[in-house]
Amino acid sequence: MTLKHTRRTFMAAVAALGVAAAASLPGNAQAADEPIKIGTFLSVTGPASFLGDPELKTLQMYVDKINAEGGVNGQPLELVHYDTGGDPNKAVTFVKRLIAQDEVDAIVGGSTSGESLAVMPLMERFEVPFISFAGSKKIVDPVQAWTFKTPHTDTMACEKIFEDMKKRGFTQIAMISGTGGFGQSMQAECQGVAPDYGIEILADETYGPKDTDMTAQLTSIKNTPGVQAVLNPGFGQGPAIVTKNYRQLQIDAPLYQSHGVASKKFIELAGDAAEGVRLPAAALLVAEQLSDDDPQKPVVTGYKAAYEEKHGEGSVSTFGGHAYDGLMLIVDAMKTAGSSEPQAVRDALENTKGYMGTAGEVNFSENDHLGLTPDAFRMLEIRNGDWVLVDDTTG
Amino acid sequence: MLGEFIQYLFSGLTSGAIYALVGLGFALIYNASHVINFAQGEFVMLGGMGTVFLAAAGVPLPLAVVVAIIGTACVGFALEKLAVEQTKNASVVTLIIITIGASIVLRGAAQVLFDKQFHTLPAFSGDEPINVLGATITSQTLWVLGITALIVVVLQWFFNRTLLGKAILATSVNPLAAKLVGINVSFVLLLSFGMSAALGAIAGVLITPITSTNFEVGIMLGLKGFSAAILGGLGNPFGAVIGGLILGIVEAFGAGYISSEYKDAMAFIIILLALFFMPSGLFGKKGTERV
Amino acid sequence: MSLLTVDTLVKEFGGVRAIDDLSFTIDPGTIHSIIGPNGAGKTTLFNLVTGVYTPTFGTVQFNGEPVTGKKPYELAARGMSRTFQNLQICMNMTALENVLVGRHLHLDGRLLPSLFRLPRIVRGDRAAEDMGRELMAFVGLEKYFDWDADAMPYGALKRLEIARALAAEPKLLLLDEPAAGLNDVESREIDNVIKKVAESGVTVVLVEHDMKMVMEISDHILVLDYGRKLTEGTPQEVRQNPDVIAAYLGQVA
Amino acid sequence: MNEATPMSPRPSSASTANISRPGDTTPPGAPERPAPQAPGTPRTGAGSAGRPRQGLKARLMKPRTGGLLVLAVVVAVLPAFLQNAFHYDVAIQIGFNAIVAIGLNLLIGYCGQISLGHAGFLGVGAYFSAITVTNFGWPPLLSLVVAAVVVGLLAFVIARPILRLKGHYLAMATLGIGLIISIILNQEAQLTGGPDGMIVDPFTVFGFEFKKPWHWYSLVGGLLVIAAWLSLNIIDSPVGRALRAVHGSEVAAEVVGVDTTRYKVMIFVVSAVFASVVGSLGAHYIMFLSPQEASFFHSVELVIMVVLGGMASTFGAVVGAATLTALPQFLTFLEDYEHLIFGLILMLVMIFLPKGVVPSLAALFKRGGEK
Repeated sequence: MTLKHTRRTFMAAVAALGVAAAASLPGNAQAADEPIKIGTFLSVTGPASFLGDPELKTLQMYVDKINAEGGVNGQPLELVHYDTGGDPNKAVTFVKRLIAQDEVDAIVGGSTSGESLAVMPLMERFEVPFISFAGSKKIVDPVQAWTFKTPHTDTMACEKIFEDMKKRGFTQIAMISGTGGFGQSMQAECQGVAPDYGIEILADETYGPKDTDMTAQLTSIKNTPGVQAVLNPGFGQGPAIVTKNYRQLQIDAPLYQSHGVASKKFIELAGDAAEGVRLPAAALLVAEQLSDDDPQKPVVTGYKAAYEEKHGEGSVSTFGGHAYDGLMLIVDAMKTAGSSEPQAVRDALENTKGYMGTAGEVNFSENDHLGLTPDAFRMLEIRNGDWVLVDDTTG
Repeated sequence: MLGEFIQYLFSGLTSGAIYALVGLGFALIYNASHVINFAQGEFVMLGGMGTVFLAAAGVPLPLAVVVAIIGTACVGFALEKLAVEQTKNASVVTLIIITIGASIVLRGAAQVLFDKQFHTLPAFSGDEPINVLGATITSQTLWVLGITALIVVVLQWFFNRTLLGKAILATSVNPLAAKLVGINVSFVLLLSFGMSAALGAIAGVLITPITSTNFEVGIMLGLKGFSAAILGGLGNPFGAVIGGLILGIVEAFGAGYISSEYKDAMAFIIILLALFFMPSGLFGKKGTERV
Repeated sequence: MSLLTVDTLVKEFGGVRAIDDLSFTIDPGTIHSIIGPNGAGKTTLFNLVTGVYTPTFGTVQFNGEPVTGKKPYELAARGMSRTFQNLQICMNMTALENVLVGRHLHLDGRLLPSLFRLPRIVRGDRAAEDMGRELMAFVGLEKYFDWDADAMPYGALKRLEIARALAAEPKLLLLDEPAAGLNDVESREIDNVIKKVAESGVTVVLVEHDMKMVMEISDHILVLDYGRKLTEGTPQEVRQNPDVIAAYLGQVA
Repeated sequence: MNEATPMSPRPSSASTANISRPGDTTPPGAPERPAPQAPGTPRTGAGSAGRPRQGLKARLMKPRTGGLLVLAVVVAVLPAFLQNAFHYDVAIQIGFNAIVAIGLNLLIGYCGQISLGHAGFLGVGAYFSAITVTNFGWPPLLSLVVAAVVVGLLAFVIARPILRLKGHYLAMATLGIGLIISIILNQEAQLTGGPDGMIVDPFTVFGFEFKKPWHWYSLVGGLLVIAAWLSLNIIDSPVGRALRAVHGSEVAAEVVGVDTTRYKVMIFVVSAVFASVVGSLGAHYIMFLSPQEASFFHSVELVIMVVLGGMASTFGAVVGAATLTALPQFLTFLEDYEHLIFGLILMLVMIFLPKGVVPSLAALFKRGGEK
């Protein structure tokens, strides 16, 4: 009708052709030396970047290392990685890309539970061995044939914390949880297992992952009579602010953090306020403090030394450790299977026994795709700006 | 309980002062250019991260602060000169997208230039909490409040007493008329972006000891600062400060007395209610539409 | 019966009375002019009558019905239409589309018929386009049918506003300085258009500075000064009123 | 002695466009350009000479026929270029985003009202479907329809008070609504699964399960063409002209009888319903749903699609959605520099094509054609 419209018609045609052109996305390229392709999708940016960043660094570092040592089954490894920014929808698209386009042999990753849960149906449908780096119990419960995971579940962390509280005689506690996925999951899991340890949660507060001040919530807790200890599950800078505010308000009850802050960064951010804080974490953080006959010691000191050599003193975190475990489990399974054929790798993975990783000893089975026991967690306390092993359940 | 009440108030003032400082940056740019700069949060990030990394590189802390602020101001100049000024006739929505693009660029650059970790700075005058009527407040909060107040006073003086400040106000009201009376409008715009960036950087330095900083910290701060500026009413720097403080206090009282899960939602409901009764914010200009 | 009755109308802006205790009536079928010096409140009066502003005090009756405080679109539905001193053209549309917007009240404005482009919409639009072209030709805009409004010259846009206002088939048409900014030739064309409109039975109220034009075409003139009625009457009466000469025409001399 | 000199008119674009800033004024006395003549469109003389009879060629030039035809052809031909599930996935995501962008474009591009909260409506639609189908066993199609009605009602209730606001204040209010929705979805974990998200049942209609990529591609492709058709219908109708008039000059629209509030509310609801339908389908397609769908970032992404492709252009919205969905997939090789480059591309496009890709290129084309 109008001129504006007629021109637009032409432009629509041009634009549509553009869409068609865009559809011819990067084509399938096959390398000549047929490497084994390991795919990964991580929250390298976004709110969970403190997970994805060390995970990616670890994977890159060890893929290089393995290749320098001759690869797996005579084939080099190739790492194909994408940044999801923590968005499960992007994770789904990237996993489709890894499977259909990049034709990877196995997939590790998923920094957050949301990303991991979102892509699991794809792994089952396309039959790709998958090891998740995320915490949620839902990833391995119920067990899915192709999905495994390396970190302890959030429930185990709760159990470890409550065990310690019980030992110290605390039965009435308060919780202040972050509202991110991890904090909410911990909050729910801890509420679930608290009665098993005779622990009563008197106050249950939350804060946003990006909040700048939590004294209001902590004042409520402070004014709740009978609170003997406080637990703060969360990750990012939130727990550091909570810890600082906790000291500011001069609350006397002991403060527990979760394994969500298991890196030196937390001590740096919270400063003096972190003194006396306890948390459950993998042995990695206290590698040197393990007794020499601890079978885990060589693994954790080795990883820690390698990571910190490359990325700086005090940079190691258990998050990178999960990626290390994931990669090594896959590599071991491929070596055991003698090939990178998915079904064989999956079967080998499921039969993994006695793998000693940064998180603890892993024994997968048909009914257990986590393979860790709660005692793989160590209880640590922060003293003089460093981790100190405080529980005696370890060897 | 009085102690409790005062503690919530302090908590609110701590967050509120941070929002106010960021909101002030929004107001400053809006005042001169009527652009809402969604990269304002990134200026805060650059101030904090810049200081952290300069200090880590061995630059003495006070010098690191100054260099980071000047550096961020230069980023502000660049944003105005290279992006905003190039789009004379773009619609405001287009400008919003451009500043969002700028924020993505700045975050992307920070991710490459710095790192993805959280960092902190030592508090200016120690971590010892100060007791007031049964509640405690950290000295860093007082620094934030004090410097915010100082900035407001300086800005008032600047806009009302100096020729340059008046030139900025004139440009805000009518850029064409300002040009006709000999004001260098493009210089005024450049200046306001630089000032706003510097202000953001100061905020970044001030709040890093409280909140820590990383390359993505600007997103949420930008959002809260924008909310503060809108609640206060656009075009009124004083309003942005009040808006920020109200926002912080509503969140703190909401978290303390009602529900910490929904404290952010309560803050936005307050903003919506305020806009419902005052469509131009608390202190915004209410103009009758001339036709 | 009068078409428009304004009774003791007051409009304050921050304590200043832009319109102060103003009463007058407008009879159907006339060309009625409102004149007055700068700031006399002429445009404010238009805005009050058409519902753009709400009066502080006083009433407006249109066609025997009280309409004080009604929204502009409600008044439009009752047969009131206007143009603006400062152009209010939709620059994001073509000239003809602007006129079609004026036809809105006579078309089906419900969502679903438009969404599915039912035949009634097609028919309605077709008839409206025909009428729109006629109206544009009527105001002398034949060459601009499919022009984008933002590409048209100022004088053409002034006339486009009249065409748009007429498309609503108003009983009362209020024109706010239709000749402002036009050259003599264009002014005379507008002059003729207004006369033709009035002849077709539409009551016209005009705010205009061009005294020659006002005196020539008006049946009745209202003189405002500082928001108040200075006087009213036929052009002859107004011209001879000493107050008018002092307050208004005197300034011209 | 003029009451206001005609030399300083307040052009309508600055005074009534909902969002304005000093300097973005269009002088009313723009230089006269030769009357543009659309090729193949016969002109009628003045008056009642009757309307032009449109030939086939002229009809094909209209966006409602020609443009739609092109879109349909592209949708039909595209699968020939899609080599695997990943390609299909990108194409399907483009389709979903394009439908939302088309709806949002009616609000932002045509009606001039910004919304930074539309992902909220998408999220409500998505969660309504996900919860009723997965937890309560509703038929997915029924859920989708009910969700659309619920979202429509929600948008209707919200729209009236909110749409009184202008410009940045409206941006703030819509942003607030979106954030409140997103907070609720995050917090009500018993119902929504919280931030970790929830698993969603597949989409089945009368026993047929949408499983294969091409099932979804056909569904989304078809819906995209329908959405474009509806959008084009609206634009070129009394409703559409009323909407555009609200954008062009709200007061002018009012005085010729357009109840501007009603139309703003109407199109706000329509665009929310578009988003809701996509939300419902998207949840079934991914078979997983997280609150990120309703996040502020997603809202901003949707607005970028509209503005990048071109405001007030239905096909612009499609191009914007395609660009913004596919571009990150092309930029992954940049690794750490991905975001930096993405931001730069966004800035450069908006600086050099401020009206968006499609309208700017169309203007270029037009100018070229006249030479």
